Amino acid sequence: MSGIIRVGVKVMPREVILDTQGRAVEHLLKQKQMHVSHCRVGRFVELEFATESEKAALEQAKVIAETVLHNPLIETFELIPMTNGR
Amino acid sequence: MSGIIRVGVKVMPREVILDTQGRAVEHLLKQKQMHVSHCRVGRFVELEFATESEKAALEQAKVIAETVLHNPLIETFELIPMTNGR
Amino acid sequence: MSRSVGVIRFPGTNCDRDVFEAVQMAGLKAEWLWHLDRFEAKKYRALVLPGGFSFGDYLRAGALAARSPVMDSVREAAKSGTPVLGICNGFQILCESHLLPGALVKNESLRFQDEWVDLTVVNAHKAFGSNLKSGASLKLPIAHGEGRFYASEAELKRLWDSGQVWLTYKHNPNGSLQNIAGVMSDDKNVVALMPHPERAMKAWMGSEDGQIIFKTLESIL
Amino acid sequence: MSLTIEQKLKHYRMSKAEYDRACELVGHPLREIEWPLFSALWSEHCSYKSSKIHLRKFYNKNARVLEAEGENAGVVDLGEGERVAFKMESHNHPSFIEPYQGAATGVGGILRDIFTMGARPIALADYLCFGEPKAPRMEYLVNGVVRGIGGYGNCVGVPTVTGQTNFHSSYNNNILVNAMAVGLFRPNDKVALSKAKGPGNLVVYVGAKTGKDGVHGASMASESFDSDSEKKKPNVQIGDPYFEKLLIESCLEVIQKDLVVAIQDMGAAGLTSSSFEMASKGQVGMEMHLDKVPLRDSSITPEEILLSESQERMLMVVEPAKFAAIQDVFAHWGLDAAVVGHILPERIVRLLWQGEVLIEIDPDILVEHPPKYERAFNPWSWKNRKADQPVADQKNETRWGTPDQASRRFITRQYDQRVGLKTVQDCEFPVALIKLPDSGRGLGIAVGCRPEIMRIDAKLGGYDSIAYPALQMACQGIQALAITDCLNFGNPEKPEIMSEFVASVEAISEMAKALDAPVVSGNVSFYNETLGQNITSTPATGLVGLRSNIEHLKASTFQAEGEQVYLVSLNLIHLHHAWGTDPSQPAQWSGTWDTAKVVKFIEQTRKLAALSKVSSLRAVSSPGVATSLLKMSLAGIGVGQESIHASEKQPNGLYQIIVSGTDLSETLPTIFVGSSVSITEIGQTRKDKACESQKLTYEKAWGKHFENLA
Ligand SMILES: Nc1ncnc2c1ncn2[C@@H]1O[C@H](COP(=O)(O)OP(=O)(O)O)[C@@H](O)[C@H]1O
Ligand SMILES: [Mg+2]
Repeated sequence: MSGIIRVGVKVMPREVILDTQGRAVEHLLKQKQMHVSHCRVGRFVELEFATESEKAALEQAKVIAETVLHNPLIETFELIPMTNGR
Repeated sequence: MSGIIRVGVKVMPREVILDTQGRAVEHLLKQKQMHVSHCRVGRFVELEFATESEKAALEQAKVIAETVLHNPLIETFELIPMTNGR
Repeated sequence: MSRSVGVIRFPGTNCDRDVFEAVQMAGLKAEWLWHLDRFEAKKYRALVLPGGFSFGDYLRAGALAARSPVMDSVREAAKSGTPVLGICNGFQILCESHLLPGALVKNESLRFQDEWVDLTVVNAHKAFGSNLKSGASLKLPIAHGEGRFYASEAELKRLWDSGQVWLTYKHNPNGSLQNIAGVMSDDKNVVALMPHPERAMKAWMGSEDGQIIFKTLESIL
Repeated sequence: MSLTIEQKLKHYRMSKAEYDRACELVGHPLREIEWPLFSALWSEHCSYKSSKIHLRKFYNKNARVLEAEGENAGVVDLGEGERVAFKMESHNHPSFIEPYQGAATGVGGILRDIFTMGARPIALADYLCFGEPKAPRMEYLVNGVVRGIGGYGNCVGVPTVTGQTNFHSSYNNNILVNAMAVGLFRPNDKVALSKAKGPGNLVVYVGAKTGKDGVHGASMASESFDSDSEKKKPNVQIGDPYFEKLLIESCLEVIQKDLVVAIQDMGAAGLTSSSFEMASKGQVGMEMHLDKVPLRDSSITPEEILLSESQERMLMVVEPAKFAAIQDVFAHWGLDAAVVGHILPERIVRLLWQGEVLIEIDPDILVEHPPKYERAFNPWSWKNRKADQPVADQKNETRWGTPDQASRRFITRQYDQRVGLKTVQDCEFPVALIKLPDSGRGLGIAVGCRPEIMRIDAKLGGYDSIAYPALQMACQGIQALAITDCLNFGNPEKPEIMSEFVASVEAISEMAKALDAPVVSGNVSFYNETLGQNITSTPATGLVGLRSNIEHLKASTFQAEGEQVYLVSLNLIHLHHAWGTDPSQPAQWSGTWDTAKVVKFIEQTRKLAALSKVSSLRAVSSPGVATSLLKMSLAGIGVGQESIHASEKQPNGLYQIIVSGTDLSETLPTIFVGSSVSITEIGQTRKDKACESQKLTYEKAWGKHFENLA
């Protein structure tokens, strides 16, 4: 069986930048008496690589995240290895 | 100092047919010769609670995720404690 | 005094004034309802949830509006038999409120689409366009980014079998499953469509086919 | 660490002379906190220092004009109690950096200019210039800009009803994104102004909280791009159309309830420009406590608060007794209103931070006394003009193969064109037509400026940027009433650029006057220059016009078989190889410009449009008769391929129309009496199978250039 490695890429709005979605969700949650103090909304991308090497997968994921999945002017990203992903 | 606890909520589409964005990204990556075997695109919501108790925060996050952040017909969610902040 | 049609506005609803005007063009009285209001169902002949971008369409279109206080009253009204119409974002809100089956996800194009579409009436609704015949055609405009109707296969079959499919597209613009453009609830009190009938009330708008949707509310007193 | 004056001048993008002038006006060497104020308000973008002396020449008044220069937008009286506010603005630099947000915030900004006056925005138009499709990032830019305009306009609920899209290599590194907004005052609606009044009145901040968005943005927009701009990761401004929608409803409500004394949006240079301008215009002073400004980011400094370009914010002057009522309205819409200061009788703006006075300054110094530059320019001499005789020497090629002539459906389909229930003619039509709800009349909207003509001759292009859209309007029976502009030019410090600027401003003004359609608002965008390359000088224009009803409109495609089709050409200016189809041939023109003759032709065309025997009417567009015939055939009725080929032999007149109808042979000469025109019978309309395939080619042409945007 050939291996499959999953890597998650979490893309969030840069801290200094206005998060319009987060603002609207936070507002509604507060109105509904759900006690959050802050809320931010971003994206989560799951990438699957046909490889045995987690290192190789992470490297490729990094390139993809940097060049395709995130807009560096307004977003930051983080790689999340998903060993036990479903 | 009063505590702040962050909980991430990852929301993903249930089925391939619902994941138009995932398919589009996959297509784009293939075009760019970046070899992923599969790609899914979902959302990531970071919630911040003014509490000391991780348990309380997770419980509240669960309620919010269940009732607001995801639509069970088309999405699944997962809570991700974010102990070490962002 | 005849009852008015309640037009429900959420922050970000932007077809509210258009629907209000269309109801008036059809010779009926319209009245505003705000997202924080609770109301008595029997005061209204019918309720309409107009299109737009309630709460910015953030998260999922309609998701945040569906959790507004006014929706509790809409739910009660629907249960008591008041006809409820959702247009575009109103459709999304009704699905997110589980008052209608299915969900509306991003268009297959992943883009907003503004265009005229031809529709087929599959089953006429008992209040909105009640005198349309099955098989009749309508020309209405769409304007949405998340209008692709989705339901599980079993659910789709059930919708067809129980006569809950209201409208279908003749040429599928957005990837909707089985070309579905409009559906009804189990009890058929709640109905919704992605196209905008209020934008097709006069020949100069490009079509008058939207009139019938509102006009037939006259027969409800 | 303290910087030297030289370092500060560089950082704040001021010249030594400007610095000296500032010091002299304030009476002391500039203090730390004064630098950013002068930098922002004396920037080209805010002060119009290179253009002001020329903009004064604009024909800008007639009996219809209620507000022109000085306010956020021009206001024109349409009669019957209906008035419109409209304006056009550029967001070129931000859109090149981040196309989605740049374009979106451009739309948001121009909408605020409109509703801050109390007018409800009813229509948007966009004027876009992109580089060659294969230029680096171009597909990404096109995609992002179009999505951004749609994303904002659709959500905020204002239809985008017309626009123009151009492509040329001169925009490869500097695209143009200009947006126009039109707002309506119904018969009893009030016009709000930005003049602060009434010592003791409150200064109230409403809308989004202030963050570090676009700090120093105003000075950035006045600077040429350099290759360094990738590195300076700017704090991109993020637009929130949902928030803007709430702001529109609440602001219109407080204005119509007469709860505000003055109101102004926070645009470029944010709180600084709005507060100083409101005080200066009202000839009063203002005390403002910066620590009371609602903040999104607690680490923000007073300087950043002053310059922040966070979107969706407004500043109002309110009588204390009305503040509670104001709060109620904003609370209803889920927004906060915060008192940040009050009006002073003496003409001084005093800014405080935690009780400490940071600055006290006469607002006029910053608003009224920036330097004014008379940049060097040369008197205009016609360019690329050949022997003064009309010759038919250009084959009138069609250009389906270039992006210029590809269908714009990819763009327009992403715009909601109908929200508001007023759209009679949408983006499918050469000009937009909006139904005015109270009088039932039609409001026409068109944008203009053909960069191809600007590249041949900037004065000719200037005239044309008014004449051509006015002619397009005339074909729909619409009379042009008033004009806005967005003058996109390169570096004004270069005399050849400044000469083009002056020539086209003069031409626009002359044409405006001849049509009695004053220029009531506008915007100048200089320094559209990257690595020494300037863009095509592009004075984009926006016209509004009026039609007495919305009935009996002439189609812009052929409708019925068996009609005669004529070409009517004004014998005045002819173009030669203007469209670059044959790169070996220089683009030239011949003839003698005559404003009066052009105006007369436009008027006669409008008369023609009123005749019931005319069924289709269209102004010939770039690049000529054959292409226009093909466009008129898109509904399935054409003139036959032989007639199209024959039309390719027609000379390329600058102003030509194609008309179809019945019994026109004797009518046309009587309509165009006194004008020197050539009337040529092109053929007869008929069902044509070829129309179908041509339509497909037209629609598919876009995808050939933008593979991923089909
Ligand atoms: N960026 C745009 N936004 C909105 N409408 C546009 C845009 N670009 C072009 N259009 C519309 O598309 C139509 C076709 O444009 P164009 O190819 O320039 O044809 P024409 O030369 O006949 O004006 C125009 O009527 C215009 O209204
Ligand atoms: Mg055009």
